[in-house]
Amino acid sequence: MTFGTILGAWVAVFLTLAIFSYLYKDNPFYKIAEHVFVGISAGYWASMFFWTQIQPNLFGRLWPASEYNADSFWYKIYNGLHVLTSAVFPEGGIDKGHDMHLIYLIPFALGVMMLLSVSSKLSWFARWGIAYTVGMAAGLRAYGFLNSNVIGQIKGSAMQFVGGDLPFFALIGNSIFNNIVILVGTIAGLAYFYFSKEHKGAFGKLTKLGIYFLMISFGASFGFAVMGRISLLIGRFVDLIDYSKPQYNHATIWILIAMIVLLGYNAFKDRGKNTPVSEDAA
Amino acid sequence: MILKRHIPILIVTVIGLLTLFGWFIEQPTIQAFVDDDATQWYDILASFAIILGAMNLLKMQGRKVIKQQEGWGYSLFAIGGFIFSILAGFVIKGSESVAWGTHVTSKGTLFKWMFEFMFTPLSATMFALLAFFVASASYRAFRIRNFEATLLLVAGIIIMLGRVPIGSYISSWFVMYILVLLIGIAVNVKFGNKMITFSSVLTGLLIVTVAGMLTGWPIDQPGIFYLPIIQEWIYYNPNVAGARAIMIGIGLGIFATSIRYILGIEKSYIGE
Amino acid sequence: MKDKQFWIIGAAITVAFLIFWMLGHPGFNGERIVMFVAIVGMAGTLIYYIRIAKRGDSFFLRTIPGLKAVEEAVGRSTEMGKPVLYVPGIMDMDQVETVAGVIVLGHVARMTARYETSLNVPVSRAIVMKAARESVREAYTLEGRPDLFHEDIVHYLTDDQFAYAAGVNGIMNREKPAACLYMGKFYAESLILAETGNSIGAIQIAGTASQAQIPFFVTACDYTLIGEEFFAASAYLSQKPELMGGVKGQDMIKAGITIVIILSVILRLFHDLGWIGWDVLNFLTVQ
Amino acid sequence: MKKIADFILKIGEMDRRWIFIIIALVVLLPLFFPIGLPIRPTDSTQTAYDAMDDLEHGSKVLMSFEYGPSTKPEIHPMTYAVLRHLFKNKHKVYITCLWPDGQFMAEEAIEEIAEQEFNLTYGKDYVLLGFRPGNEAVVKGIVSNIRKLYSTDARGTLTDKIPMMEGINKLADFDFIFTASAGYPGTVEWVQYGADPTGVPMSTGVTSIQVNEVMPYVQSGQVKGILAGMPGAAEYEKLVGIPGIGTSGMDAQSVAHVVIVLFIIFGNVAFFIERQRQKKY
Repeated sequence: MTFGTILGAWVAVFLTLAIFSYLYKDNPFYKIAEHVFVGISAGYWASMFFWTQIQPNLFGRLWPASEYNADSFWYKIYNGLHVLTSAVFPEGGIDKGHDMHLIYLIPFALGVMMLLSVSSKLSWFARWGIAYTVGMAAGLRAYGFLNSNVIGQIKGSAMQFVGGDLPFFALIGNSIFNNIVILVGTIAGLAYFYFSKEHKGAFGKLTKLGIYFLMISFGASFGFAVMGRISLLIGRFVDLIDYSKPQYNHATIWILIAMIVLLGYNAFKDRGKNTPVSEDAA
Repeated sequence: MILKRHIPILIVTVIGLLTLFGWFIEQPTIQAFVDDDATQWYDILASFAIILGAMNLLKMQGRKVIKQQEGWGYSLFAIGGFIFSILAGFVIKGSESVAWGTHVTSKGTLFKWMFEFMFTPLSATMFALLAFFVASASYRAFRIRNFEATLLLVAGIIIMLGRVPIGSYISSWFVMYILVLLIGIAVNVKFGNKMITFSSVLTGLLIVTVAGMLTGWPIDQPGIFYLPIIQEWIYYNPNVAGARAIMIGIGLGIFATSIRYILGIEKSYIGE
Repeated sequence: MKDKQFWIIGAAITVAFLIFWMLGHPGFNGERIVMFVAIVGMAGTLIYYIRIAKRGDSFFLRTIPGLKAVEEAVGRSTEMGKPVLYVPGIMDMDQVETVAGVIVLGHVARMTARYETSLNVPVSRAIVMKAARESVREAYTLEGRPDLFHEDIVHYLTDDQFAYAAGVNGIMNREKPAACLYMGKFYAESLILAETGNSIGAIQIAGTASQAQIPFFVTACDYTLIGEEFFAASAYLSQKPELMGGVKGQDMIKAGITIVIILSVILRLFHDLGWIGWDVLNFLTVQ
Repeated sequence: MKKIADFILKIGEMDRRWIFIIIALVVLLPLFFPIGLPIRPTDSTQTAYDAMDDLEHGSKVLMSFEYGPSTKPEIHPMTYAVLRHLFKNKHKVYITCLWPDGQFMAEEAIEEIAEQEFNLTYGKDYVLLGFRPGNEAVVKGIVSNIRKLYSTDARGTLTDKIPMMEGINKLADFDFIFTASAGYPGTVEWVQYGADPTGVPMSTGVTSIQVNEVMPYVQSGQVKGILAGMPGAAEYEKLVGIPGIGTSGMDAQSVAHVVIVLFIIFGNVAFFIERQRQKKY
């Protein structure tokens, strides 16, 4: 067990217990962990996206190693950059399996405009980047959702009502009764999302049935969501128990005691002042 | 004016039409753009935007420290956290055998150390907090305000109990007794006459007990009252019908909204 | 463009396409004909009804309780002198729900400008920060109150899902808004927001198409716009004819889809019985 | 009766931190003192298991990791159980990741299962192709030409030099796909752009919260069964016969669910009593 891992375990336990301390009340430990989290996650995603998007996919397509030749003007610029930071621009071009696509200067320009929009004078620079994002989303998402959400579900709704071994009624597995329930439920659920007709009379009854089916579906995903949350809490406690073992120098036990003592002392000190009992108690 | 308004609208329409109808054109460059480059450009743009977001965060937290606003001490932790993660991402690799670029996704680097011992516990614990919030919300917020909410909570409870081992311990006869009591309450609310309620509950209990004795109380018979079976039926049938209706609705909503952008009817993204 | 012209152009396009199809449709991916017909058919329906709305015909739209409550919630915040908190989801402008959230933000901003209520919009994406600021600035100028607008109404917290939820929690506990509006795409952090909003006693109105989060909003918030209701919100709030026409068009498409479902059930029945050889299922399988 | 009603109402005003303490204990105690409730595989887990068990030995399976640290407790036990099952049946496993932090998860899984437990050789029995950015574009890239997208694997060796990559050029060359996914990109993108267009059979393991969005695909047969959350992982562990993290968490899961159900019922009883009283006054 290297020192790095033990130190890591102590840091992990401190941050875990600091976040959990929010359950007691919004206290300095939680504020520290919250702010460290805000800082770390901004830096984490900036590094991750730079090294998995900008460097390989943008620079990798502007100066690919496969078409490197030192005397072309374009690669002279590259060598200048290489002198600047050899980590980002390694010797002899970037080898990420791309060939040269100078059209990628367009997203590069839109990206730089996005950065320049930090200054309020140039804040409209960001509009072109936003326009591209919205345009792409409109096209790709429209096709994808129409394909899987609409056509795909229509195909799924064409239920089987006749066929070899299909029983009329069976709770588990395929049966004519179950298929009728799904078909009626889908059509009634669709009717609920009908806006241009008042939900009254016979149509009102259909939409009422529709919202009932929707609510059962929400109930199912509610049940699964609670299940998922409990599993994640189990996962955290399993880690904390693991880090309380001797090879991590009982990290969890020491930090837990230290926190309880400090928070207890803090609460004891504030007992005099009439600070409202933590706002969460309301 | 042209630069601020017309060109963005033109970009949306051109890129929208290209990425929507590009799926049908068998021309290699258009196909390559729709299949790969369109999302690739977006990922590059999103990466620049994240750097812009990080700069904005530094600007906000930095201003808080310089102006000594309330809670500026914590902003130091935010800036410290940010600097540490940028160091791990761009300056200190922590292990020579790994090349720059692959160090963000491979073992033994300082970035991996930060990921395993700082980023993972922070985000996993934040997620785990939800278990406590779900518990307190189930006591304080999840109310049976109307019949729809009742359906939601009853389906949720059946799924929660039916899908875990303890669910298969609850005998279908126990569920039937509970059902008889619930029917009793419903009858009481409907007719409000003590006699009818009492007699209906009594007959219900009698039927269940007699049937139980005859069949020897098998824990999972009849299936229709056995939690794991009910849960599976709800899960495969009404749940799928509801999910399908919602998915078709959402798919249409997104398609209609996208068409409004491409045709330039909706221009809110540039503040119209 | 009168009705007659619309139908002539429509017929001309269909005939042209049929001829093109007969000639072996060079350069056109034949396998995706179903998607092509669906896209053109649905877009045509939308355009047809948007055109009618623009010409002045008015449409009946049923009431959506959640939307009526938005104005009441802003009014309530004004009386109590507390801010309105608006969360446009945690995803980027590439998600259509986020864009819909920014549209609804524009209308809410016009209300807060009119009532002079303070508005707080923490965001988790830089592009959304830009778009939301433009939308709020535009709303305040339209209401004639550019003086009330300042850049920090819309401020960036972090890209990370839970750091953002923690940050918004802090704002709720410190500023105690009287109304919390959650409009956009959400993931697991929706419950952290709704539970904290509950504990500070705020009116909560949510709107999302994120299926997994709707149950929590339905049980924990006062009003919830479910899926398509959220997308129709911008039409209801703006009363703009082309948006109302769009909603009417969507309803017509839904009616069409219901008929197609029933038709494909019957066609499959015939196929299974052997009366017809043509299988509707592989017709609907799209490559 | 009135005393009980008052007692329930008094609990209503109780500080919510008591609820937090109850949940913490209810989850912690079974971890220390396991009850050992028997696990009964549900229909959807059984379908996924049979789909992978019916593959004849030595076939080529593509496994994709789309989850991160915050969803690890639910999905990690699944990937362990599925890897054990695949290696037991001598299948060749090719691992891709659509999420950047998915690669860290994959590294951990390979180290514990492939290297320590089954001590297999990298490049012959299993290979980590690793993360590629681009979301659904990556799936489309694998469908058309995997070698263009993965010119090298995650450890930098050229794909052409990896023995088990013989005969693998596109998605259709695989016999089965298993995606462990916690959101976007994930199962839906694999169905939409991967399994549907090529017809390669596919199964999936998802976080509990995502089950509802994937259910219509399972019901229509586009996805062969589904592992739903930690219970799904525990059931798969039972079918494979090697208990793991999933099984050990099941007691805590069961007891916690019962407590939450009681909270919902209690909360609503208190709600009814308050409403009755308001009606009276």
